[in-house]
Amino acid sequence: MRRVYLDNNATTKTDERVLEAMLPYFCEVYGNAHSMHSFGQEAGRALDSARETVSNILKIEKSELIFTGTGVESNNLAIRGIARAYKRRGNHIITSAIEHPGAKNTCQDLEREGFEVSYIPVDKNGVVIVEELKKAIRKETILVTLMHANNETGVVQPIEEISKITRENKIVFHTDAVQTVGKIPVYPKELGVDLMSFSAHKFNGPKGTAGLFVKNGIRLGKVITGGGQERKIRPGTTNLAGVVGMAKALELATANMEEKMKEEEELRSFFETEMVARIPEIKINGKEATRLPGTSSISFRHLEGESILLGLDYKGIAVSSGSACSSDDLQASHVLLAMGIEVVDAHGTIRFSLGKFNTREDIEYVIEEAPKVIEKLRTISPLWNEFQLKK
Amino acid sequence: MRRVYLDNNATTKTDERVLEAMLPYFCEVYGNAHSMHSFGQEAGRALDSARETVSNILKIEKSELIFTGTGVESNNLAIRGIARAYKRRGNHIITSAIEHPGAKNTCQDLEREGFEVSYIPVDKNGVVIVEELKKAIRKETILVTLMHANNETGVVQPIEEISKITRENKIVFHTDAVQTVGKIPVYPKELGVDLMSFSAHKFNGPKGTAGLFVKNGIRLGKVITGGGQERKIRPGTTNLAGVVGMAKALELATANMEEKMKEEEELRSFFETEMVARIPEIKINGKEATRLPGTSSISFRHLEGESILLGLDYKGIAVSSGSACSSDDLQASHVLLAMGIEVVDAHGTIRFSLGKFNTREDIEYVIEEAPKVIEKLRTISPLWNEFQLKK
Amino acid sequence: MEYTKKVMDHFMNPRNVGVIENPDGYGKIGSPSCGDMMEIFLKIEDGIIKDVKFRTFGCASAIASSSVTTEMILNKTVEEALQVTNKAVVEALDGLPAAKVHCSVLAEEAIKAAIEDYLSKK
Ligand SMILES: Cc1ncc(COP(=O)(O)O)c(C=O)c1O
Ligand SMILES: Cc1ncc(COP(=O)(O)O)c(C=O)c1O
Ligand code: FES
Ligand code: FES
Repeated sequence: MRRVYLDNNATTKTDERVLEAMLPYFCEVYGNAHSMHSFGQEAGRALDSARETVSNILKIEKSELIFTGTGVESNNLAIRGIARAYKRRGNHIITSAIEHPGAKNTCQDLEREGFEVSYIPVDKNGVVIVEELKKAIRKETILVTLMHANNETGVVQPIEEISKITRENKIVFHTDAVQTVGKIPVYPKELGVDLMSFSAHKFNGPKGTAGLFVKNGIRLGKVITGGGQERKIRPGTTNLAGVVGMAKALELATANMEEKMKEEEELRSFFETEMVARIPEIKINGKEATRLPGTSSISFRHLEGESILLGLDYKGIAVSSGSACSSDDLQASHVLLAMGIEVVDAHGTIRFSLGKFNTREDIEYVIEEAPKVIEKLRTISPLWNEFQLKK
Repeated sequence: MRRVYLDNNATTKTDERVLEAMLPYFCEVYGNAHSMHSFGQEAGRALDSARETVSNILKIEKSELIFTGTGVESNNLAIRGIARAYKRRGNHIITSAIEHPGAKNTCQDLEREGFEVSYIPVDKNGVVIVEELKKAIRKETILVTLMHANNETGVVQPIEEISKITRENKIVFHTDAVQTVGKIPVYPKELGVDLMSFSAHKFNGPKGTAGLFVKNGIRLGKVITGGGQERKIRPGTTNLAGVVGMAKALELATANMEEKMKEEEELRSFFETEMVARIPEIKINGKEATRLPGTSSISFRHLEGESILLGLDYKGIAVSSGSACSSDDLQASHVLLAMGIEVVDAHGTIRFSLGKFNTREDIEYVIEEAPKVIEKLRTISPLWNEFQLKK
Repeated sequence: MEYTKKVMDHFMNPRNVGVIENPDGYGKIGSPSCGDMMEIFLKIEDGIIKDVKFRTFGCASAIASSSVTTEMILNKTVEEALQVTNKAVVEALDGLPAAKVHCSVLAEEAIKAAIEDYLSKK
């Protein structure tokens, strides 16, 4: 059976060339990058070179890049770090209603510590309402944290527009760019943000390595304390192979990026057009907004997401319902609900996320099989049958 | 030139067999272990199997093992996690004067948050003075955190004896076993501890993967908040290849462990005997205590550590002065000072740490070259010359 | 979270899907907004369940639970059917993940509701 991986927003296959770049850093150059001897120096040079590659691509200074272990950790470091460093100035944080759990739960945790958090709503396309954000600003506001693109819908947020506002109001601005770095051109200084999180495994790099851009001059409290690694901001022995892999992956992802984006967007467009033509009663979420080229969020009315996911999986097609992190809890997606999607429709929503290894044949297979899966499940669904009767 | 790596307490070479075990988890089994589809399930099974291997070897339950990114993170999670979860019960923490920066700085940070911390002294062999620890216990004491073996001297601490005391007093006990797991037999339940940190790259596993044992029933606050991974205690996408590598490394490290320990100890004994015979005015630190079989801390009187380190490095011999994390700062080691070693002697102390890839030829080379390096440096040293005159 | 072969079999090939016109007993449990809803139709003769059909909106384990439950009560007496617990449903499926046990409760409740409907009409 054909296997089609359409869950690239959850994680991606490590590119073979990335793995190859990593290999020397396990059994050959294995020193600790912070050791003084030649083994350490070799490691240190590799670390420095990876930092240079990533910084150059993101158009930032080497001193503005902190390597971390996961995107979630980067988000925590940014949000908790600013909360801690700036708490004397104020106790108010602004975020959105559609953040990834890494940012959302961190804000909620800070509420327990005495911070106040405003959760800015989104419009029906899943775009943060800038006017609402403006209104939420207080003199105690120390941080705005907003994702660059949403992981479930792929909808890109108006970061540049908002950074003008935060700059005017001297508020620190963090963006969670875990879903955009490596997929679309991202330059934190052009976005105008002060901090930016990203994670290697979302762009065909290894899992367990991520980064945080921290603009020079921004103070940052720590989440993890220890020795001197990563300018003491993120101590713990650096995962050198991982960092080297991240640099290589970013290099590959950003080469001919415009072209690859165009191809991916065409593939998605083909996919969505065919899905709409072949399956009744479906809706593409965030379609009117600017979206990542490879993400497609589709609500299949009168069905429940997990059953669709497993039905497709049975045919070898890997997709996700809601974000992978929350696949253990059974709530309808807070992102879709925030967009005003009905609870039932939110339950029946599937995310298809394309990656660089997907082919037209993959998509042709999916548009062949998905309609059958949906039809079969709908015959079981009392809601579908009720709906048919009402027609 | 021969290259001899004697800095295995800083980090180790990844075993080729460990790397081999990891390889499938980059480009083949690349799903997110928390995704529901078949790609995720394959990854989930690998994660589960790695957890089982590690748990079995440590003789703990699978549910008692949390995977983290670094040993420092494990220490932070243990210490901050207990501080947060038990702070209503009390605000007093007991630790020692010789902890790794990961634990030491975390305790100091908690002091800023209002916790009180007692730093228990050690005797001249670097062993924590149990009577002092007993005296430090108050009714507000919620946590004792103590390393299992010290990274600079290799001195093993009386954890079992102390766990009797913590149990009697109903105090949570965490041990930083980053230097012992994979080197000597370590079973947290036999040690009697409630939490235990360890890190893969110290036993020929990959960097960037570590673990924390958390005994069932122990509540733990979070350091990083986000999605549901690792029982919500350590969210962020799991570094699957890393975790698989850690399991394999632990398996290899614990096979025929007694035998390997004996060999390593013999090699060190040969090394120390020869060093003492060949170089005047040196002292082996912690020699009377139980030590890790491969660690040797030697003070070279009237010399400064960095110059020795670089002199040896010039001969291809990699060692460390103080812990690698602090090679950026120029303080004399707090560990050696705590043992009552004079500041000047502390400055002239070098850690030689053997690993499983070291051979007798390596050591023969070192005992040949080290005396020359030391002699040369001493002819430059005014302290040495003064000392010679005084004699 | 992984399902057993049995769950996947009942999910992919659900037994007794559909409706019975003019059923002797009918039960409907759950609500679409909670993400799950189940309908059970019974045909009962001389106190014996002669036919059973179901329709379910919900996750794989909800669909599998309803399917296996219909098999468990077919040709059983009403009293026997009332004895079917969610635990028995879970066992018949060779287990459900902890987070999914409530789906089997739904099946038990749907059967009970359908039988109560039958008894109340008698
Ligand atoms: C928007 C967003 N932020 C953060 C994360 C977390 O990154 P990581 O998986 O590296 O922890 C993810 C992915 O899971 C994401 O989609
Ligand atoms: C005793 C001790 N604890 C903690 C650590 C930190 O572990 P990691 O390097 O994985 O962060 C080390 C090593 O650096 C150590 O020796
Ligand atoms: S003389 Fe160089 S560090 Fe002090
Ligand atoms: S019916 Fe609610 S999760 Fe299965």
